Amino acid sequence: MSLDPLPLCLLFSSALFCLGLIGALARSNTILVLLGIELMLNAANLNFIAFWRYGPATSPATGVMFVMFSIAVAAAEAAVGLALIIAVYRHQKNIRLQEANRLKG
Amino acid sequence: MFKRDPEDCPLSQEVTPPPPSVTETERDELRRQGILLTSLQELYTWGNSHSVWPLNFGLACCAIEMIAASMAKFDIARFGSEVFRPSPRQADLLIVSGTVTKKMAPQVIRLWNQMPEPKYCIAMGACAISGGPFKQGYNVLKGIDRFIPVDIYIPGCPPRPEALLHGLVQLQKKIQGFKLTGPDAPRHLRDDQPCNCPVPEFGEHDLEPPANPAVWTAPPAIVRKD
Amino acid sequence: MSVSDLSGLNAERATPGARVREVHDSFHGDLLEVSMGPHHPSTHGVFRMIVTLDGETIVKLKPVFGYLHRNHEKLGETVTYLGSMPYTDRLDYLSSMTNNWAYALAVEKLAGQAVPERAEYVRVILAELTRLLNHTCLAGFLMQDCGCSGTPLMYAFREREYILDLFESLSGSRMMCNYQRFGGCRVDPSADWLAGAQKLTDRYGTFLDEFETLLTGNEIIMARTQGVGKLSPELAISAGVTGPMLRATGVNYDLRKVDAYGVYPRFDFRVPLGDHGDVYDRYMIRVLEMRESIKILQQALAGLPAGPIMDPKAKLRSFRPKAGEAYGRIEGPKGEIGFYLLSDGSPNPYRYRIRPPSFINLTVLEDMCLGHTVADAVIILGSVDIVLGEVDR
Amino acid sequence: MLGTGLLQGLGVTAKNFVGSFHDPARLTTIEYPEVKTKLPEAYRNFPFLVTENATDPMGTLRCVACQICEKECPPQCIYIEKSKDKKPDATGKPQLFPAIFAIDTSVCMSCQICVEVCPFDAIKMDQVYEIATTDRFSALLLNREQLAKSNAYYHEIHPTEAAEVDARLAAERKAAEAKAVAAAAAKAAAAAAKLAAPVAPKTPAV
Amino acid sequence: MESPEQIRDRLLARFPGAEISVVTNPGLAAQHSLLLGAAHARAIAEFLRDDPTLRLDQCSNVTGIDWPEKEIVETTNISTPDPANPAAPPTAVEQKTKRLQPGFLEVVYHLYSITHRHGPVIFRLRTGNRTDQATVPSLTPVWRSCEFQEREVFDLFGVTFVGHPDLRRILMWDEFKDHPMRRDYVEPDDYEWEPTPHGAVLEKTKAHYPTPPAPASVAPVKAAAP
Amino acid sequence: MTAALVLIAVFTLATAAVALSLRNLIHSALLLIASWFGIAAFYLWAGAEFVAFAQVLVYVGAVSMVVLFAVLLTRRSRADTVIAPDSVARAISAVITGVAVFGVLVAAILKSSLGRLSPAGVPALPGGTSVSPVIFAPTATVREIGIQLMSTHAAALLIIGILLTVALLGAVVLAAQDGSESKQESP
Amino acid sequence: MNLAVIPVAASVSEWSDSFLERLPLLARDWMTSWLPEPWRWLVNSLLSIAVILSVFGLLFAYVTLAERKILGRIQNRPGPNRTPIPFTKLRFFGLAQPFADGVKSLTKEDVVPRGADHLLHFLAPVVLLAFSILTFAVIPYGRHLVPVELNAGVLYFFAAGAATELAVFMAGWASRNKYSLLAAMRALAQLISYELPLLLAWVPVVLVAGTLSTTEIVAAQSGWQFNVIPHWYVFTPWGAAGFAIFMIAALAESNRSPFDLPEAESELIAGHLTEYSGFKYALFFMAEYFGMIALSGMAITLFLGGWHAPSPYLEFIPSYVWFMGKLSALLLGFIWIRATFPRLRMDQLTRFAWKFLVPLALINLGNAAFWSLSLHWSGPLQILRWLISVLVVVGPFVLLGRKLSAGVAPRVYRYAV
Repeated sequence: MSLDPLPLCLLFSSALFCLGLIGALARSNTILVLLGIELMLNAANLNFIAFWRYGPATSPATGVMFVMFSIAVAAAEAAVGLALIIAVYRHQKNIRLQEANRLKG
Repeated sequence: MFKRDPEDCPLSQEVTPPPPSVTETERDELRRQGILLTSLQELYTWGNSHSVWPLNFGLACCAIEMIAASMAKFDIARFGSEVFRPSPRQADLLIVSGTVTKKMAPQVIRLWNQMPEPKYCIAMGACAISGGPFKQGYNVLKGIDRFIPVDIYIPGCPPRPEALLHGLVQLQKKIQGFKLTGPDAPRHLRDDQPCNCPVPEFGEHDLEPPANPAVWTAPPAIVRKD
Repeated sequence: MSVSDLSGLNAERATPGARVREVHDSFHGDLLEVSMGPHHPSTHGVFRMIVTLDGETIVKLKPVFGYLHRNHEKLGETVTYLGSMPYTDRLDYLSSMTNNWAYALAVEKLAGQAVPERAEYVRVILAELTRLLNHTCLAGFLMQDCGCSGTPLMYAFREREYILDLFESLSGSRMMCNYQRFGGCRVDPSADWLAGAQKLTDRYGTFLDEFETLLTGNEIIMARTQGVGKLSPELAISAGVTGPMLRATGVNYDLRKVDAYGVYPRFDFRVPLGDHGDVYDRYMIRVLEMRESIKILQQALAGLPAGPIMDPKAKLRSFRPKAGEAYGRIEGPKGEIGFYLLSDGSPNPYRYRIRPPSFINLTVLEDMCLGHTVADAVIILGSVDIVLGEVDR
Repeated sequence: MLGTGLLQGLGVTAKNFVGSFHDPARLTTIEYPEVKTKLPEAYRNFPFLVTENATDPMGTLRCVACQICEKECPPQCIYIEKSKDKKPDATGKPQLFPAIFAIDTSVCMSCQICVEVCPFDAIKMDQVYEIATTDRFSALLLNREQLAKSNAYYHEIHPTEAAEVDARLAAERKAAEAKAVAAAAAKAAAAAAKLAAPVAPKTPAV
Repeated sequence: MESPEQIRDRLLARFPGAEISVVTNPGLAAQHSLLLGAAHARAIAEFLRDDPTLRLDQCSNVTGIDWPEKEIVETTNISTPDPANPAAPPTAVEQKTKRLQPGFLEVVYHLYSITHRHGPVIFRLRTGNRTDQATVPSLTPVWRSCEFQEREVFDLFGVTFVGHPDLRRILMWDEFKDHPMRRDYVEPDDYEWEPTPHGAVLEKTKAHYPTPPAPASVAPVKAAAP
Repeated sequence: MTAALVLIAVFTLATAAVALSLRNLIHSALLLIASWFGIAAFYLWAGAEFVAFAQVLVYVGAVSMVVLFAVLLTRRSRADTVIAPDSVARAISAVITGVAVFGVLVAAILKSSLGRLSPAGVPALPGGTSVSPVIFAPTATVREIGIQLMSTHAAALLIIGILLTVALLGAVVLAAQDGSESKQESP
Repeated sequence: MNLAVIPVAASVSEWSDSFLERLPLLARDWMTSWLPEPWRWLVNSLLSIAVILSVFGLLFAYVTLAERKILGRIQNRPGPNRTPIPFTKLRFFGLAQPFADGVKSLTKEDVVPRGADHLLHFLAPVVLLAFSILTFAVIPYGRHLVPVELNAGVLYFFAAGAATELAVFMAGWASRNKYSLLAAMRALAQLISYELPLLLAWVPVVLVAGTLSTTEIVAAQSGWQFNVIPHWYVFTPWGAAGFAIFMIAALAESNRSPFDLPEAESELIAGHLTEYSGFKYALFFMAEYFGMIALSGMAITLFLGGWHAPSPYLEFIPSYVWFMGKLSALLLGFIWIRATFPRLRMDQLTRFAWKFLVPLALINLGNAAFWSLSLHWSGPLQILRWLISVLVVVGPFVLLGRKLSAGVAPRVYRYAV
């Protein structure tokens, strides 16, 4: 295995992505699922930075730009997601994913 | 429950008045013990005696005079003790300022137990020492020293704020007389003495037990002769 | 070192009856049950409130009393009439002079004892000084509860010391004056003392101005206190609320006017009334009352007649009033303080009952606190102006 | 409004801060152990027993062990036992004296009722307040010897009151002496009369 | 304001059959009071509160009084004419009868009117006895101020107020068994050896320590009651 | 440099893995914060200073707070932060899925020519763009980022701004749905 | 990320780069000159860290003492003044007091409540202290004294600062005490509320200075108008407003009165600190003061011209002395406010942040944009520029302030005769 940084970075990010995936799939607590998704998003960001740093240069800071937008979107997603969780909790006093299957309050 | 031998009378230990300060002979003795220990001991007692933070805890009338002692005219801050901590975890000194009723006594003892060592207790005012004017009440504890070890007694009803300051100075002197090692070491530096006092329970008419034998023995008869 | 939770904070076993419930139910549902006190910096002593919180909003508040129940009434039945006088000092330990007066008034009613005019004037002077002292300290404590780092309290206690110096030089003790007697007062105030009182009266207004500059116009204090802890006049009357708390709801009821005891009818003063019945009103009513007290003091000091301070027929020892009963009350700084005495002709009263104003004012504590936050409960309790010695007796 | 109240408040505290450096009214602290408050004459803390003579405190106690204070003391902190024999008191009359006189200062509430009810001006209020101690029973339980303090000391702490008491006592003593003289004279006269007329009525004993 | 007699008459007119009587106060204060029967007490209280001329809207003070059963010795002179000699003056025989006046508990209410600024109107309620019939109707629904005061009377005297919303102990702890303000209440015997025992305290101490500890020896005496 | 990367990766992955497997929600959230710090460290390592600090500011300063708040608000008792164990079958299937995805990804990475794409390697992209053979370390100073944001990505910035505003409003509306019963202001 | 001296590009007058100015650097170089080159860098950094820690540790000790003494003076009393220097009887105005407290805290028993989360209970003070020390890294203390020169220094500062409230939450949560839990909730809400105004308050500075680097921001504030008025941002309308908002938010960030809600002694005992004793408590205390000092340092950097002297004639005084002077003044302000104000309530605090500070900060951002766009205006236009800018500050302040304080006003009372 080569010790080149780029594949290492990519391996790192894919491992993080899979961890997030496993977490999102395995846990039934909505907050943890959300956190798993956040981790997956972060893994994607890692790729952007890795390619920006070691990939072919296109525009000087595109990768960084992407990550910043991604962070902003992730923050918005977290806010909305957690607001949803609180709203669901208000309705059924529970935040287990399996039980949030009714579309009516 | 008590590690301490009842024969090891704590009263006699506390009867001996603290040395006014580190005297010359003691200094010599300490020098023999080693200069490091001496300076350590002095530093320890210096720090502990000049940073006595009382618990922000008032019971009755005396509490008002305790507050007055921390106010502009008397200013307990000059002794470094104006930091009245509301949480017992950060306090060094429990000023039992006022009547301890039987309903309140378990709480006071619990507060004492919650304070970290080294901790000191001042019984301020007649009520805290002996029940005072309310001694004959059915709901009044006849002295907080029945349950927790008291370092300084300040009589008065209520004592003047200066009397509290005087008591604080006495306490500082007592702390300055502490030895770090040896049989004279204070309670908190010895393994054989508990730092917690058992908390009494509410009984049908009285607290159970009505006293903590590890810290309390009835006084000798001084006057009575029949 | 084994340490349980803080007492009062996690009140396992603070009240044994509630033990089981609290251990199992402390986080019941969304509600959080917090036991404030008996050791809490803002309960003004050893008072306890079991507060149920939804977030920080209070949905239930149960006061728990008795942590300073010192058996005043039982002791009063075992000591002589005179012996109870020093005990009244320790009821409301911020205003011993008015307690003395209320007790003296009740005994004088019971025994038909006359009081010389000079003594009546001196009593008015001392009562109004006590009112100044009590209200100033209350304002300081209230601001402490609001979160001031001691400054208003320090200023209040600075002034308190001046008044206490007067009390001490007259009666011999700073707080526990034990000054009044059935049929007069114990010591005649000297000219020096009166000059000192005059000086204090003259400069007290200046202090109040400074105090009010610090506090009354303060936006944070207004925001914290206005609209908090509202009390309706109907509930206040039904609950027996008296004193500044009652007048803050707009009810014009001041025993100094209603009962016209002592020589109060001779003085010109007004009764300030609030319109909202909230914490700010209670604070302001007290400030305004202090200004009226200064007016009364000026008049009383100017009009102090010469003469004996004590009724020469009054007895100190072997004082045995005729069998019968009497209820005497005065307007204390905290409200109506009354004494009910039942005599069977012996040197001790058969029944000695204190009507404690702040205890009865606490009846409406829960009503005032519901819907507010913990921080509000603290200042609402502060604005009731309780002294535990009197609440629990 | 709009923060002006807050600024005014800051002004007040600033005034006090600056004032504390030059205005004694804004630095009211009495630096206690070095400087002490001047106690007013009326100040009272715990009772003491007045003795006429400092060199013989137990012999010249004014207290006659009448136990009135013991009965009147609201917290019941006084304990008295009467002596078996008698000693002359301040006015020269033979009186009982306290064999035991103890006051538990850890119970005393400094109410001064014992002083008020004492018909012999024997018990007065002391002004010592620096009595904090590490020992409850041996330091706070005062016996007769610890309680006895001289009349000079009484004059020192309560000059006006002590002068008044002394004057009254002197008057009483004078009256007693006069009475004694009169009685003696009467006795002498009666004896003379008895000698003269054996059936003269008896003068009542003094 | 109307005198107690006038109020009684109006009440009797309004509530025929109610037990109402005036208890005169022999003292100089002459604050006479009304004694109400339990049956109509609540209705009468509401009437007193709402009646436009009285408007007693403030219940200022609630007091409990304990009247333990008392042995009353009555002396009667019975003159029995001598059957043998009717002309002779009858021999007067002094006969003493002992009567046990049953004890009861009494609750006294002091009412004032804030609207009309008059008062006090005093009325009393009595329980049947001090043990099993120690009940009176609660007036808390009429005046909120009775809430804590009636709880206090319940706690200290043992009067049960029927209809009180929250009748619990208020000053003593919940496990407490007795009612300490009753005149026959026996205090817990928790006095330590009093160096200045006095009166009642002395008695208790003596009971506690039949033989006082020897003077000057610091023998640890168990302070607890067996 | 590589060693540092490996360290950062191990730290991040370990904290994330432990965080996602814990039963105590608060511990999970706090450990995830540590993991986010690891990612920020990676950005720093890669020379993207601004992004690293932005990551800390946004994730540690804001997202973590919202998460903790949500944990505390959606909890019925103290024990509720310790959640019940999830079903084993579900966990096993999730792990299998995850490992499978990971395998595919690893294979793809290793098979691709990316390894030779690193600055030291030969530039050979299908697109034919040429990369200079010198060591290429891109810079992203704040000024550059600012200029880029305002020129090339101005439209995206605007959209993100709108998105954030809408999301914030949406979150407030959602969370304050039942707010009528509680008097507390929800910011 | 070079830890070292940064050359100042600006023209350095003879006075302003005197021996005194370079003294700390010279001393350091002298001390490490004997070391071989590769080690020197490391030792230099360690020395800087040690110096920062000791200087600020000492500053912490004396800020606590100054707080107690100033609070005392404000309250008509002298404050701590009797503690002697150890092994002597010299009192020296009680200057040894903080060390006595330190010795006491070190020797005090450490109590961890039963049932507490032991790890978090231990970590909370450590995390808090670590992050508050981290924030010291980017503050320029003097002309040549900045520990770490970062491109995005300001961002770094606030990123590190954001983690401190997390520690408060950890402490509150780990203590297993209801009051602490309430405090933890309050700390979170407070952070969420005040992070935004804090960020928005410094964005205008970055906008006008055109950089996120602290040294460059300080450099941008060099020079004097007519040799009298310094070019500090606080002397512009938007800068003054920004400074005020920043300081208010800083009060909230550092949990100081009137925003000390998590600690709220009169309500929540000591909030998150309730279960901390001994040395952990001292660490908390230290970290809170460090946070206060760091935020003040940042405020100086952003608004008060950093280490610049207020007048060109005062430049002979070394820059770090000026920095320390300004720092002391700000700390005095913190203490003064604490001595005067009562505490706000939680809902009032959030309302104040969201309905008052955030809009004002946003408007202020626009104001700063206007200011930088109108940079070239001169003559009467300059007056117009000032006028508009002041209006944009004062107008919203009055309007929002009115709205915020609706329903709260002094009252007039009636009297019954």
